[in-house]
Amino acid sequence: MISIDHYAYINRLKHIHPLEKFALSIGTLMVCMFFKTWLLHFLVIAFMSFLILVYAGIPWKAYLKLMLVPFTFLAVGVLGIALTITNTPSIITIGFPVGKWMLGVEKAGIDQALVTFSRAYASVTCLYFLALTTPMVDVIWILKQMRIPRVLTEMMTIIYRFIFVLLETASMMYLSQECRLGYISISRSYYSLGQLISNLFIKSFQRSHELFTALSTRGYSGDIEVLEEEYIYCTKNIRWIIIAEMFFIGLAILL
Amino acid sequence: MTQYIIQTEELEFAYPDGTKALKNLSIAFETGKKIGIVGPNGAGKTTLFLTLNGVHKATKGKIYYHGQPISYEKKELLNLRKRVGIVFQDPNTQLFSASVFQEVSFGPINLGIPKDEVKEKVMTALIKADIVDLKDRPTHFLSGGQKKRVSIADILAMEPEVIFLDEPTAFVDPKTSEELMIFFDQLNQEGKTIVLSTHDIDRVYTWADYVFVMKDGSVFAEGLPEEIFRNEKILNEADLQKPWIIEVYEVLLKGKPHLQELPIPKSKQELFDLIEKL
Amino acid sequence: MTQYIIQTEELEFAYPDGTKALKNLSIAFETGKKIGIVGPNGAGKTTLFLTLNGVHKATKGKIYYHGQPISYEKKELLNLRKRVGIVFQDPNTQLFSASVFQEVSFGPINLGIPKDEVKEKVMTALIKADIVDLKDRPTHFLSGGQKKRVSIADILAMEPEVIFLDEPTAFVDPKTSEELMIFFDQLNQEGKTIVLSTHDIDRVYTWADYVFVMKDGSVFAEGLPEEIFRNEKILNEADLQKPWIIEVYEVLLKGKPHLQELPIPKSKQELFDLIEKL
Amino acid sequence: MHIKKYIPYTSVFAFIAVLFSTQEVYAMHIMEGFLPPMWAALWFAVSVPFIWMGIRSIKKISDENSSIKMLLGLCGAFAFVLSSLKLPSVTGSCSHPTGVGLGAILFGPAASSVMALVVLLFQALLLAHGGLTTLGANVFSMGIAGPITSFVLYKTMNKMGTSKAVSVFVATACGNLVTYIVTSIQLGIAFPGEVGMIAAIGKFMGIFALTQVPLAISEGLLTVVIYNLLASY
Repeated sequence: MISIDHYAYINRLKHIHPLEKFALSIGTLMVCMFFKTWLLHFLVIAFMSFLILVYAGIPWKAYLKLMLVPFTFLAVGVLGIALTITNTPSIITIGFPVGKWMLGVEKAGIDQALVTFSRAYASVTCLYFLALTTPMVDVIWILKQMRIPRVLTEMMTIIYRFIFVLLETASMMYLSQECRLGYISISRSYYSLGQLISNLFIKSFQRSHELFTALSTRGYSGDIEVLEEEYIYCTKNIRWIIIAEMFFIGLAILL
Repeated sequence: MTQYIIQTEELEFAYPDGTKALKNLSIAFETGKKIGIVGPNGAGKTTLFLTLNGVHKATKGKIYYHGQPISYEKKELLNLRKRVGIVFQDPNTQLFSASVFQEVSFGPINLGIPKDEVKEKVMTALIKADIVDLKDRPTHFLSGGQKKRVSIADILAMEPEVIFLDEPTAFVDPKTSEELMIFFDQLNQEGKTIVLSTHDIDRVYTWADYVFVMKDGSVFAEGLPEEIFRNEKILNEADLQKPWIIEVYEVLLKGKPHLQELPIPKSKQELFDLIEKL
Repeated sequence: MTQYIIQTEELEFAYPDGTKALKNLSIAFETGKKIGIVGPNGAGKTTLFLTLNGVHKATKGKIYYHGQPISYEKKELLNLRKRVGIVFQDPNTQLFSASVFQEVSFGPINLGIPKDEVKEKVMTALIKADIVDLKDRPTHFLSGGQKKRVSIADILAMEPEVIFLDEPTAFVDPKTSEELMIFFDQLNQEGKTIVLSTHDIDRVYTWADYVFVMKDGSVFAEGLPEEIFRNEKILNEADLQKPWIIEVYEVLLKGKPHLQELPIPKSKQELFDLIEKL
Repeated sequence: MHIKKYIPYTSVFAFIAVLFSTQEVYAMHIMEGFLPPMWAALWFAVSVPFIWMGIRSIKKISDENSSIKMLLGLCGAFAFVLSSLKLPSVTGSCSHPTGVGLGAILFGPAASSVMALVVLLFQALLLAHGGLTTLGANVFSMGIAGPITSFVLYKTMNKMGTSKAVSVFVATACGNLVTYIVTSIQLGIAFPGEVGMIAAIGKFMGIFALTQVPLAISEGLLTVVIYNLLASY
């Protein structure tokens, strides 16, 4: 139902140690954040896309679709950085007058927009590498290793499981409303969606009660503790990750 | 000539992620009949219903309504959804209003008809579904069987010509199931075409005029119930059980081959009459 | 002497809002048997299970486990929950983790056993439920029948002596139901007492050693399946149908009263053998 | 003063940008890698105390009532599902409810911040909305500033005796607007350009106004519908 989640379980890198994937993804993300060279960003995009498409075996069509997801924000955001409106026309490189004002772009603005654009896209590929190869259960495991408060990981376990239960309920409700023409006009859409959401909320509330009862029958007494999977490190992978990161940092400093 | 209310030609439906839920599906429902659809979970029964009323848009193939191919224009779609009603398996996903009256009025109001008419349609639907006394009750306090009836009234209020019922007896106890099946018979006698998907082989054998077997998103077999449910090959390949009436009948046949000349018993009563004649 | 694993005396349970879900309920489950509980929706079957495992605290009456009255002390309660497992009707209310392995380990960990042992118990439970291959699949990818097996493994990992199954075949197709019933038989052969609530009269008649009929929060009748399901008065008052095996048998009896001397057929096969002997 | 003058001009350009985009507008999640590292870190630092307070309050409640974890878990899943529903906007395009106002009114701001953290993390990892480096900034705008505004407005208006529908509408719409203003501020101070911080903030506010003002109104209306239905339940 959620494509990223689906690929996280069927990709070819699923069985790699989650911390190895996490280190590669976050390490490269950090390098991208701290160095502003577009060439480096470009290399990261190529490297991560290569890993995702070739090693993990994610279909390129699906990957391309995902690359379009952040596009709206990026387009609007980058435009916002590049554009300048000013009454001192001297700083504008290209532009046109709007009344007494000048609207256009300036050199510094374009530079910053380009850097932000390439940094954001490079970072997104790093995020995708993690998200597309690492099932959420493993991500939660990583967070547990990082000793974040237990309440958070316990909540995450339940949230993750019930996202799918509630999504199914919500989509059935939506379909049944659509069968009865519930989304025929804007005003009826509001009414129908309002109905759907309030019912979904009530259902969530009931489900939480039922879940509590069900867990109680298995001896729940305040802590949601489970047995952790055991993962095996691969020294070869770790060596490659270190080499990749050194390469990117070295490149960034040289450029 | 046989009149078909809905027909499809090589219908295909794929979800956005590419999973094909219906493949090359050709099916035709005869007007005014009681039709059963059987097959394992995940065979595509629910998806088929949603595709036939236009909520899911077919990715390939054609759908005909009263012999006319349907396009996906807004007005036509609206009419299709009005004419082809779907009663969902779990009433809890269908019912969401505070009172039964409000609930049943949801469809007619969406059709944009005047209030008086809406009220009339709702009352007629409540009477037909025999739940007038529940009119002002909140939907979430009803029993499973009552909820089911409300969810059927929901659809009746829109005055459909075909009603698809998705496993209507899945969540209710046997007595309520029995009552519901009688109710579906009544609706059929009023001229509505009833299509029912179910796992209950014994009930569908007795009830249906015609049976489709679905498997992996397409029609695997079709025919009269007494043909389909005596065909070992079909039953095996579609993981279906044999109705017990047929099982008993076939055991009887073994001992008394002359029974073959009499018609196959279609109901419990017919079977028992046969046994008593022995 | 008959050994009872769980017994109750005039049990009563009322919800905080005052609704009495169980009234004056006395029931006794014989150790090692296959027990069926039938009755309409809302008769209190689920509430009974939750009361017997101590999640609902009885408002009146007594519960005995292996003849010992249970108190609601924390330690004893935990032990009771270990010994008395409940498999819920809808796996979606029971499964809380996306990982099958973590899910099944929840119960044993709550018992405070060392991690190594927990792992062993989880693996044994997965093997018994025949779902080892699902270990690395997320819960939301599983089919209804697979989820059901996971929810049973959940309970098996705690090594209970009694397993309550709440309408285990309600959400699954006939083939999966059949497989589940065979699985319950295996569990019983390993020495577990199995208590199963169901609407499927035909299956429970063949499967159960002993049957309780519940109605309005108390035990309305109990006995051997062949007694209960031949008693017209009980069946009528509890809105139950007669198993078809018995129906056919009784019709046969009418014509050939001498059959009365033979034992009542308990399975399809026994019935067919009887017919062939005619 | 002159911030106002930026708004109409920049809106035109935002409109063009929106026309070009094929995807639906996902509220105001700042995408992965968009904020410079300094600012990304700063917003983490600002959000941490609120999250810490939220976690403490949840722990306290769950010690008394062990079913609260299940309730919060289900509500978190609900919030995630909520944001995946399509809300027909007044302008005809589609957006997605944020649940900022609804969450604040139902659970109060403390639990909302923790819930927002987890839900935003899921949105980043499962839907690629928002990101890991921008999590701090997004939590601050959507999980702290927005809900606190909604909550305070809702409580004050209740005390003043304003009708429920009006207070729910105002609280939700303002909560949404504050979320959008805070995001604009976060972007403006990170990218001041030549024109200076204040002007840059105005510029971003102008650019996002087109999508966010209708969304705030839509969600306000929707939340009133939901509130009424829940109240009648």
